[in-house]
Amino acid sequence: MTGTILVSVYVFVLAMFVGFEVITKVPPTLHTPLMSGSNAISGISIVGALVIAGAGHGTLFVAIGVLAVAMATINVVGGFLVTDRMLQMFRREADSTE
Amino acid sequence: MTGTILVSVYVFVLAMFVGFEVITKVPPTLHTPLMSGSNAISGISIVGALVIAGAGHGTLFVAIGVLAVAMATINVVGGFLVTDRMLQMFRREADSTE
Amino acid sequence: MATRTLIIQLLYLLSAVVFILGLKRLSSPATARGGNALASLGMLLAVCGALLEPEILTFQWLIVGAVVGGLAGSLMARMVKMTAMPQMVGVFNGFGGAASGLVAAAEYFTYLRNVAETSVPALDGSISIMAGTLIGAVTFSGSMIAFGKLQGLVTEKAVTYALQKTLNALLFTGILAIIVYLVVRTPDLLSSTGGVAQIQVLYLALAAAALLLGILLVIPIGGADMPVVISLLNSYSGLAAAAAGFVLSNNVLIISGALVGASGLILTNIMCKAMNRSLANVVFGAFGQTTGGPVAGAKRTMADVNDVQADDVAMLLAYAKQVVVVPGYGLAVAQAQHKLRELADQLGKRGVTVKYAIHPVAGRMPGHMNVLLAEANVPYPQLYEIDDVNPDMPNVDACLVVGANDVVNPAARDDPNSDIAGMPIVEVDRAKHCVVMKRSLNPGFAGIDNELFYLRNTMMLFGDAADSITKLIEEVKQL
Amino acid sequence: MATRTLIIQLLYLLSAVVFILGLKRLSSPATARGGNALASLGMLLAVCGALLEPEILTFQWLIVGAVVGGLAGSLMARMVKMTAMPQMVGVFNGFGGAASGLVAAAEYFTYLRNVAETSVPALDGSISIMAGTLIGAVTFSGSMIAFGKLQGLVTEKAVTYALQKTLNALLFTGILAIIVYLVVRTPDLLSSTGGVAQIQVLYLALAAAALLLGILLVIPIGGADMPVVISLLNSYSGLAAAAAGFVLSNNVLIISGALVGASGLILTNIMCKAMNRSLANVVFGAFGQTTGGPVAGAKRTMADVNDVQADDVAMLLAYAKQVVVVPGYGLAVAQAQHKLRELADQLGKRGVTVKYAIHPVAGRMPGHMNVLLAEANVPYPQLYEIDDVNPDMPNVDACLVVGANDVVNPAARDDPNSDIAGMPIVEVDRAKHCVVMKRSLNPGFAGIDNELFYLRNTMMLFGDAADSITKLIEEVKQL
Ligand SMILES: NC(=O)c1ccc[n+]([C@@H]2O[C@H](COP(=O)([O-])OP(=O)(O)OC[C@H]3O[C@@H](n4cnc5c(N)ncnc54)[C@H](OP(=O)(O)O)[C@@H]3O)[C@@H](O)[C@H]2O)c1
Ligand SMILES: NC(=O)c1ccc[n+]([C@@H]2O[C@H](COP(=O)([O-])OP(=O)(O)OC[C@H]3O[C@@H](n4cnc5c(N)ncnc54)[C@H](OP(=O)(O)O)[C@@H]3O)[C@@H](O)[C@H]2O)c1
Repeated sequence: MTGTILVSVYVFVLAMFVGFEVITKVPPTLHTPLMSGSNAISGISIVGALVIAGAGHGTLFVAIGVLAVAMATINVVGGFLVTDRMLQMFRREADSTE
Repeated sequence: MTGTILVSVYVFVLAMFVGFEVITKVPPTLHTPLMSGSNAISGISIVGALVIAGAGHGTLFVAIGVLAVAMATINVVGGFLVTDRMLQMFRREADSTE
Repeated sequence: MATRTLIIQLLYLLSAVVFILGLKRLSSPATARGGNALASLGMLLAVCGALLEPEILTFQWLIVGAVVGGLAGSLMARMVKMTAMPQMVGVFNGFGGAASGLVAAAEYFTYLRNVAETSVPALDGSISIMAGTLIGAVTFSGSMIAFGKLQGLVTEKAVTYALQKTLNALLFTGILAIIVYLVVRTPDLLSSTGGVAQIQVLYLALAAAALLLGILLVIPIGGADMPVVISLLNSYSGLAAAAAGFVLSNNVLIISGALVGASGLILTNIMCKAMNRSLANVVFGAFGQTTGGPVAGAKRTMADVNDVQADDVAMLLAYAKQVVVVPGYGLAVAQAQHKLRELADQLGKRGVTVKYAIHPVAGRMPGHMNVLLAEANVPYPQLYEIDDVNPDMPNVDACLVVGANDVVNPAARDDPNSDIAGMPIVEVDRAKHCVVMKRSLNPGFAGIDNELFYLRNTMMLFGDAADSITKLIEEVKQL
Repeated sequence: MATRTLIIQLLYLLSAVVFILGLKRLSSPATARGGNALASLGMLLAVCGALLEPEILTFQWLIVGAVVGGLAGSLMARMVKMTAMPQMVGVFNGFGGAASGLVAAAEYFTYLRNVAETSVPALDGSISIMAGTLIGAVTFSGSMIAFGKLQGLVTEKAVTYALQKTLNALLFTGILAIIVYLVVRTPDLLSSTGGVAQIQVLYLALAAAALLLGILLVIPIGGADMPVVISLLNSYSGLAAAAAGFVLSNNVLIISGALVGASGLILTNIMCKAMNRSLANVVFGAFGQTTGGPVAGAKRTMADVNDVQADDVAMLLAYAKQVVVVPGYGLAVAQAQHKLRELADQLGKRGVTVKYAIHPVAGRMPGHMNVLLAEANVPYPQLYEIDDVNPDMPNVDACLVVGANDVVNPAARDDPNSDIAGMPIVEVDRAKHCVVMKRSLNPGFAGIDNELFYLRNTMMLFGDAADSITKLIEEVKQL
């Protein structure tokens, strides 16, 4: 257990570094899309939620699971769509200047 | 075993990302120091070497270990010193302009 | 290791990599959309991985959840107006945090349930669970309050009361106490009769307390600071996901959680810098609890302002050499970005150089104005940062302030006691002339009065920005 | 898990973090030295972690190794001349690779030895071992050859022979065959009598073949390309360390290995771009196997050049408005950087604006010239990139080419058949006057003749750069 936790820490720390390096390169223009985009990514907990909802450990768990899945999905789907809606504008912009 | 290898892969991939992000930020001026500096870091295998040399699994292993330790140490010590020698100049430079 | 597990792991790894690549592409407007698509692909990969997990026995329920969530999410995304973007992000955020929290909870209950078979988890195992629950719950309730405030469901004012901080501190200590107790005593409790029940009660208490904490933490923060709070909560939701990852020792959760955590922190930081406030000050400062705020001198009235009509302004603009447009939140409210562009084009035709000065915190989210103007296809090169325009303000013939207020408030520069003292501003008051378009003399988001409106070289063009600009276009065409 | 293991792990984690922070600081000259110090601290932490490892029973031997290595390393580092930097890095590199390879080997033998107790390793376990051995060995022998070439112990020419590539390909396939065989058959072999012996033989064969491969891969590469090769080998040594990390499933090895691997690849890439060559072309192109190279037109002699004396040049420089200095490898050989700066100062006193044009691949390593000039305390702002100086070359009164050759060879721009065709150059031939300081008409590293020396507006000032510059300083002082 501790072993895996330690590894998880490594992964976490490295990912944090990657995050900082990558995000700091994002220009202010794109901060709003970045905010909603990364927000969508935080819906990743859907992975855990799906497993719980599917494990069928009884009503309580299914209930929790379904709720979690629903909420995570809202976060994911909504987040990515909203972001795309915003970026669409930029995209058009980019084309029109190209 | 496979589990740990998989995790290692994660760590490796993430570290690669970190590396690319960080290194691409280094200006040409500092490429030579960067080269020798990162080279010194590659002497990290000294960690493995030390363990082997110390485990005392018999002459063969001690021999291999000591050789490995010596070589790795040359890489590490030499690398960092050379880099420092180079950067010293920059440093002085920096001061003189400050 | 079974090939199935291998496939799952590879899918997860791949999705993590794809997330990173997606975020990298977000660094340029040209590639950003592709980056977002890539990120969603990453999510798809992760989901596929999850669906392959052997634990999943029945699909009907998770399909229900996914369908419901999917529909709700896409509806919300389609409906939301650009002005409501911060709230929307807030809501999504809260849901993400909640999901992570629920995952942690479920894990804990599963463990308690088949504690018979399973061995007692190592210390840190349950720690991650507690952390996940705490962060998840705080993110959820906090985001909901933030949403309420921005939507006007909850008062935008900073609600403060005696001993507020003390109360929060106490609550937090209580939460920590429960966590420590649970982590340390669980093993013994399990072996004791009725121990499980006690544990469950305690755990639920923990969750409830965390939810309360989220509310109490956000309630005292003024509406103007909400965007900051939301982006902070955004990073929390990332950390919550990461915590869930620790619980399931699932790397893709950890990685994407960390990525979100990092991005949230960075954005929060940027916003605070742009408002020249420390994060601590934003979170605990109870900034903007007063509606009026200290007004320099006696309360001014309409009588003191130089209230002009569209034709005068049109004249001024049409014959100016250089015009700097300063858009603000009002532009978003009026949805006048397209009209504004049209006006700029008109002026351009007449040989006027039009620049847009984009204040980092103009609007309600970082880059809010950029999004708006991009929507109206305003070419990039015309957008300038504050430092690029302020220096030669004196040579600017006319500044056109469209629904901006705080970001052009000279008090930030001149009045050290002002709420927004030290926040960088677009120094429109230093231009030859300055036209301010807004509907009234009401204060902006910071809720403080603005000296600018009463300056000699300032003209106020009252009315909804959209209408005013339409009029201006007509007038300019006439000339 | 024992607290001891925990401490070790934390030390490793910390060291990894410190390495990254160190590299981050390398991105600015002001913080670079601190960054290097930080990185060495990281190494110290890692070593402490290793020393705590329970496997270590006796310290005497590893102390011996460390002391010997430490002394040797510090001596080499103190002795090396700036001009010999590339070879030095090459040597260190090779040793690093060798160490990683030896670690892998030791692991393999340990496993074979106590195979009785241990279970047969999973497929990938032994794969990492083989990979480590292969990369380590190639890095070692390759680096040694590279060193030899740069040091002149081995011919700098690109040694080519019939079927070269075929041979290498065969050798490589052979190596792969052995690896596959060992990985797949080890289990059975172990249970068969004399199997272990057979395995050991095969493994040693593998190592030998890998060493040979390293030699054969570098031998056919010309001296001018060595720096590229070294930086490529640098990234290999990183990968070797990472492989060792996989073997020991030790994260700090993996992380730092990956960091080095990445940096090596990036630098290699940059150099190739600067020489306008593909990596494949560098590695397999056997570039520079001919000493002379195609000479534009009939072989020119001293008779065709405009050979001048120091006083003429001094005159030209002293009364010029703008002088661009183009340093090259020769400056490093002559160690004339301090004198050069003195000359520049003299000219500066007389109101001449002196710029240094730094070609990305001038010298023998990326940034080589920057290091040299920094050593002579030349202020940053005076250093310019090619693209900054080339545009207004025609307005430059005099270009002073100090020991540079290939980087100012017009053939790269004009002669599509030239070996260096397409490589960006400092277009000194477009300046009003151009003074070239070198000892002869001998070609530079690329081994090709240089039209520049025979142009009408080019003056050749023959002799060692140090001497010539000393003379120039005297003359300028006279004026
Ligand atoms: N961007 C961010 O990331 C961020 C983050 C946190 C906080 N904030 C805060 O948000 C504020 C942004 O400043 P800002 O100047 O952009 O906006 P503001 O200070 O909130 O002022 C907006 C002004 O627009 C006017 N307005 C509203 N609707 C209008 C309409 N339909 N037509 C014309 N005018 C209209 C309002 O005046 P009337 O009511 O009289 O029309 C209001 O005074 C700052 O205080 C900043 O600190 C921003
Ligand atoms: N920088 C890198 O990273 C890198 C990497 C790979 C390859 N390279 C290659 O290295 C070359 C660099 O070009 P470069 O123009 O800097 O150097 P170069 O082309 O090698 O020419 C150096 C010149 O300096 C002269 N020289 C040598 N010793 C001298 C002394 N003591 N005093 C005066 N002159 C002296 C030599 O001519 P005499 O013998 O007549 O004096 C020689 O022609 C390019 O071909 C580049 O592709 C560089």
